[in-house]
Amino acid sequence: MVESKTVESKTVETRVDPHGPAQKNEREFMLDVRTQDLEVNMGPQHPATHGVMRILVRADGEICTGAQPHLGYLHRCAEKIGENVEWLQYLPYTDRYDYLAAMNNNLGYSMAVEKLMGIEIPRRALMIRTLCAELNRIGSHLIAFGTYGLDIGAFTPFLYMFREREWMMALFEKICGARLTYSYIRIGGVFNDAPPGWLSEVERFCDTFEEKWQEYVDLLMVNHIFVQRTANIGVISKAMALDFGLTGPMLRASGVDWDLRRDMPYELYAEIWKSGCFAIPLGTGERGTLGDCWDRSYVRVMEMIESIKIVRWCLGAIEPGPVIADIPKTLRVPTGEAYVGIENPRGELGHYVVSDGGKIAIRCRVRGPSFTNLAVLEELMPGVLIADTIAIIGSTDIVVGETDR
Amino acid sequence: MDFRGIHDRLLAVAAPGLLGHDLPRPSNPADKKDKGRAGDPFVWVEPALLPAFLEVCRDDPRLAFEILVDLSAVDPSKDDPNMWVVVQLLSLSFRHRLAVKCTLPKASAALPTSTPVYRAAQWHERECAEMFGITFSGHPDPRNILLPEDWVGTPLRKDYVFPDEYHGISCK
Amino acid sequence: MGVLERQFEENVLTTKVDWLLNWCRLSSIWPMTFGLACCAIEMMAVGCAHHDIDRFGAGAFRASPRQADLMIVAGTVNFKMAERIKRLFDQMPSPKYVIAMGACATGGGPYYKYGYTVVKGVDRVVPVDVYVAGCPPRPEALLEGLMKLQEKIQRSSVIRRPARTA
Amino acid sequence: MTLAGLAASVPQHGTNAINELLAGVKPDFVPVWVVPLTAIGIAIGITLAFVSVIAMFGTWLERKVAGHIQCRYGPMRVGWHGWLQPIADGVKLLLKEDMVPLGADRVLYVLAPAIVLASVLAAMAAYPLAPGFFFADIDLGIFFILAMTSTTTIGVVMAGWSSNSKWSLYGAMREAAQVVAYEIPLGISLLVPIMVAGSFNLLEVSRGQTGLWGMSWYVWPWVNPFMLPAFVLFFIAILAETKRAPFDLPEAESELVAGFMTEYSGIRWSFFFMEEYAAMFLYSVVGAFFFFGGFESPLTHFAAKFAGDGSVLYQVAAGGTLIVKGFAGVFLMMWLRWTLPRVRIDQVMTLGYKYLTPLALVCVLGAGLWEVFLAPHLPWRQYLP
Repeated sequence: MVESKTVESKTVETRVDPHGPAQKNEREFMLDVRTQDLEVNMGPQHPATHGVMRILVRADGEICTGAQPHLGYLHRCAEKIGENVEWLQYLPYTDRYDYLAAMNNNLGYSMAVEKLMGIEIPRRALMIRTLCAELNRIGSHLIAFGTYGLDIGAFTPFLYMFREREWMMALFEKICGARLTYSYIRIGGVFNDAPPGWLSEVERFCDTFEEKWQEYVDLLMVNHIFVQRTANIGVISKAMALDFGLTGPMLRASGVDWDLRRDMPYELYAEIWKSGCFAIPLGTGERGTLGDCWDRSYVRVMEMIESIKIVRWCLGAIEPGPVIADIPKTLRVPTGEAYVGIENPRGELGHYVVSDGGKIAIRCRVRGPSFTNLAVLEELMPGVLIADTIAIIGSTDIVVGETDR
Repeated sequence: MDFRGIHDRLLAVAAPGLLGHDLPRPSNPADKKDKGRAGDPFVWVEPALLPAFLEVCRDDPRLAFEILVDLSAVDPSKDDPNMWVVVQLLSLSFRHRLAVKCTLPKASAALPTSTPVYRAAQWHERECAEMFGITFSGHPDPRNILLPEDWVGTPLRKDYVFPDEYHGISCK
Repeated sequence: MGVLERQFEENVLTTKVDWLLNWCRLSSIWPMTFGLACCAIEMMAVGCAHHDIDRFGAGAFRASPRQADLMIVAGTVNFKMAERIKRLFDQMPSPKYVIAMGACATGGGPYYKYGYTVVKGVDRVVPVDVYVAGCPPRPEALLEGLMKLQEKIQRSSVIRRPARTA
Repeated sequence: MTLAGLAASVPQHGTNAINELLAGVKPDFVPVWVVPLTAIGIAIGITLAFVSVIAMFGTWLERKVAGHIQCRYGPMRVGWHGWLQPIADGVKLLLKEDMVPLGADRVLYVLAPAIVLASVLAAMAAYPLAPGFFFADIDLGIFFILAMTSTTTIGVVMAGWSSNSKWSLYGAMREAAQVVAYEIPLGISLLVPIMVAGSFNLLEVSRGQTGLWGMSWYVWPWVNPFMLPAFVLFFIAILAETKRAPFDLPEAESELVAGFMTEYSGIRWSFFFMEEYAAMFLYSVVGAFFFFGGFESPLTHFAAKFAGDGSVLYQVAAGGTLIVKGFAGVFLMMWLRWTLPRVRIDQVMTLGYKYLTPLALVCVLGAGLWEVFLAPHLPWRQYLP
């Protein structure tokens, strides 16, 4: 008898009330006014969903009472294709799932295959790979931060960031001939050596970028309205971040000091970290709560400047040599399976490849960071305003090509 | 901790469902057919006890796998009657990884959901379910995630037949 | 235009009026903010400082299909999205135009063979005016696609009766 | 009252250039009441044309300002620096398919843009083009303008509700909440210059600022130190009233697609942005009248001095001055739009009710005390307007 009573009171207590205890009296007072939650479809065609994603928002007036992301509007069967084309042929597809950071994707896939094959990569190739991956991280964060400004309503910083990104893409174009989908980092090294004068142009880009970076910080990052819109919104606690398996800037913004580049170093990052040239920015909660939307953008913005430092280190340490290991045209990858996770701009990009010794993979699983990071939306949405849902979606910085693959 | 250490610890805490482990090995020069195995080591786990196993991995202070990085499945070949479910775990405190593998019969692929242990598993399991036709019993939200609700077939199985048309749009 | 549309014989006056109306249409093609995949990033680049599609009067990206003239299908179309694209196209008021940007929208692109959910070309769902090649096309290519569309609009007849074809 | 009587009773007050002109050329066989009616017709025509030109120039300016702020050019291909762009846009919108969504309330849907445009056209009636060229010299001119522009809200809410779209409904509700909140500080902050001028009449307010070679504007701190804060409050309030960033919540593109006009297309939709640019201009003009001297500038001063008060040169100089001041305000609003992020609805409400309204009241109180107790004893009082 007593037991059942406790259970009952417990259920009453844990009943989710999105309006909080403060407005309870008001709600009770208005019990005779019957209201109905509004279900609003945000997407698939919506300016703030960063591509084709649909979020079914339940709203009580301006207050969101729940949200349910619907994915799959850009499902392009990347994993099935991985099981049907040859190892090298799959490389262009890796460009296309996270199209903002194609270099990093190339790198992740190449490293997974190299791990199975046990190839030794020439040092110059490692340098160029690290350099390109970091440059692309800057480009990706530029878009992430720029479109975030767009979501908040600031149109112009986005165009300023695209101006620098355009230069960055021109740099990539010079080295590999493509602006967006590079396929430059190959299994065994990189496709070709940097053209003459390229490295000094990268240096010039770094100089200019550092100047412009300050401009973005002044224009948007510390803008009062921007801070008001993003601070204390969509707070992800440490425990929640770990439970949802968040990685990358989302995790670091919650105060978890974890970066694969330092903690499980690959390529040359162990050496770079030892040289002490870069730091891992963490969320500080200085404008609001630890792990809010502002912290997430802050981590991204700070990472840009850290990436510049890594690029500069590479420029200083690069030495002549071969850029690709001697690999056959048709790869036969030894039997086995390997998982390689690298630090993508959005988090841990994992490639899990299984080979049976043939020309074609058995399984080519891609663990996209956006996919996992997005799952946290359902948890963050209830109780915020409609405008905040936009701020939260933007702060997760998803690339739909990667969530849907 | 390296894989050997993790495995010893798993044995020491008598992790439920632990069946064995698999290490990469060089090819055997005596036997031409044995080409060895490259890549990562992993542990085999009883599918029905996977959530319990993951819980031990997460809560044991010496293992402390805080993050479930990935959960997916592999259909090794058309002729194989079994497929695998592979879980990648990551420990931030100890900077180590662990791959966990279960074997499921293709005919009745079902295992309990790991969502109560790691929330991260929820979407990965949904994807796994629609792509491989695996039933995750007890899953809180067992809808399709990437494919349309009325999609026929499980695309990532090796015997998948590509559709001819969908809602009147030809696929040829 | 209703009652006036395509009602008049071809003569000096009607061709001049047609030229003027077509000029207005082609000088103000407002695209829809509608990015699907990788090509959407290049579409953004077209709108941004370096390439600036606004120079051609086509820079007013509208989020609502009701206010847009041009749908740039920038990226891979899959079956789940195809029905939405059809609906968005239906929501646009005519005259409306479609540019299929990139290999995927043109014909499935790299996903043609093994992409089980990929629509092999957006022209299976909506009529396409201009195809832009590339994967993804460079911003200049999209600008050229826009100019091709302008040429096409210039050839259309508004109040003239269209020339009889054999 | 008969129609003739009604019409004859209209131009009772003030002088109207059109009316006078028509009365001068009227043949004898034409009845008297035709003159005011014709004058009204011509005035409506001029207002419509004026609003259209303002809106066209506004859209062009917006795209050019946006372009140049964003390191690009904006429209370049049609005409010199794309000056024909608004004409192309307008004709294109006119030629678009006329579309009423299924499920929309047809009557309200069609009526809403008309109401929105009509409200700003009506408000334009009180806008004097030049000191001697106006449609209605209304004593409570500023009251009339504020009342008429507030009517826009009704049209916007109608548009949002009748579209039968959830985004539109959100936009409409936000507009209603926002306008109600900002009407108060707008009106109250205008009381400060009204108190100094002692008149609601736009022409009289302008006439009050003629000193110092046309530079004796109310906004200067030596006139009344509360004037500048009042102007800042006024400017923030008109940003919210005209739905301009950072207060563009009713049409917040990244949130509500296009807000209350999501479902509108073609010429109906163009009514909304015609209203937007006309209202921007009109509010800027109101600001110019009450804070920045209205028609008065050194240019007007010397035109009046050398060519005389009644001369065409003076009228053109005065009208031109006002238009320049108006567009200066419009430019400022555009500058802000392309610089600032958007605030949230609760922040809009907080700002309006918690900060702007009390601050406006403080300004009025302070300005009143200054006018009553300090202004008569100021050493520079003979230079005050």
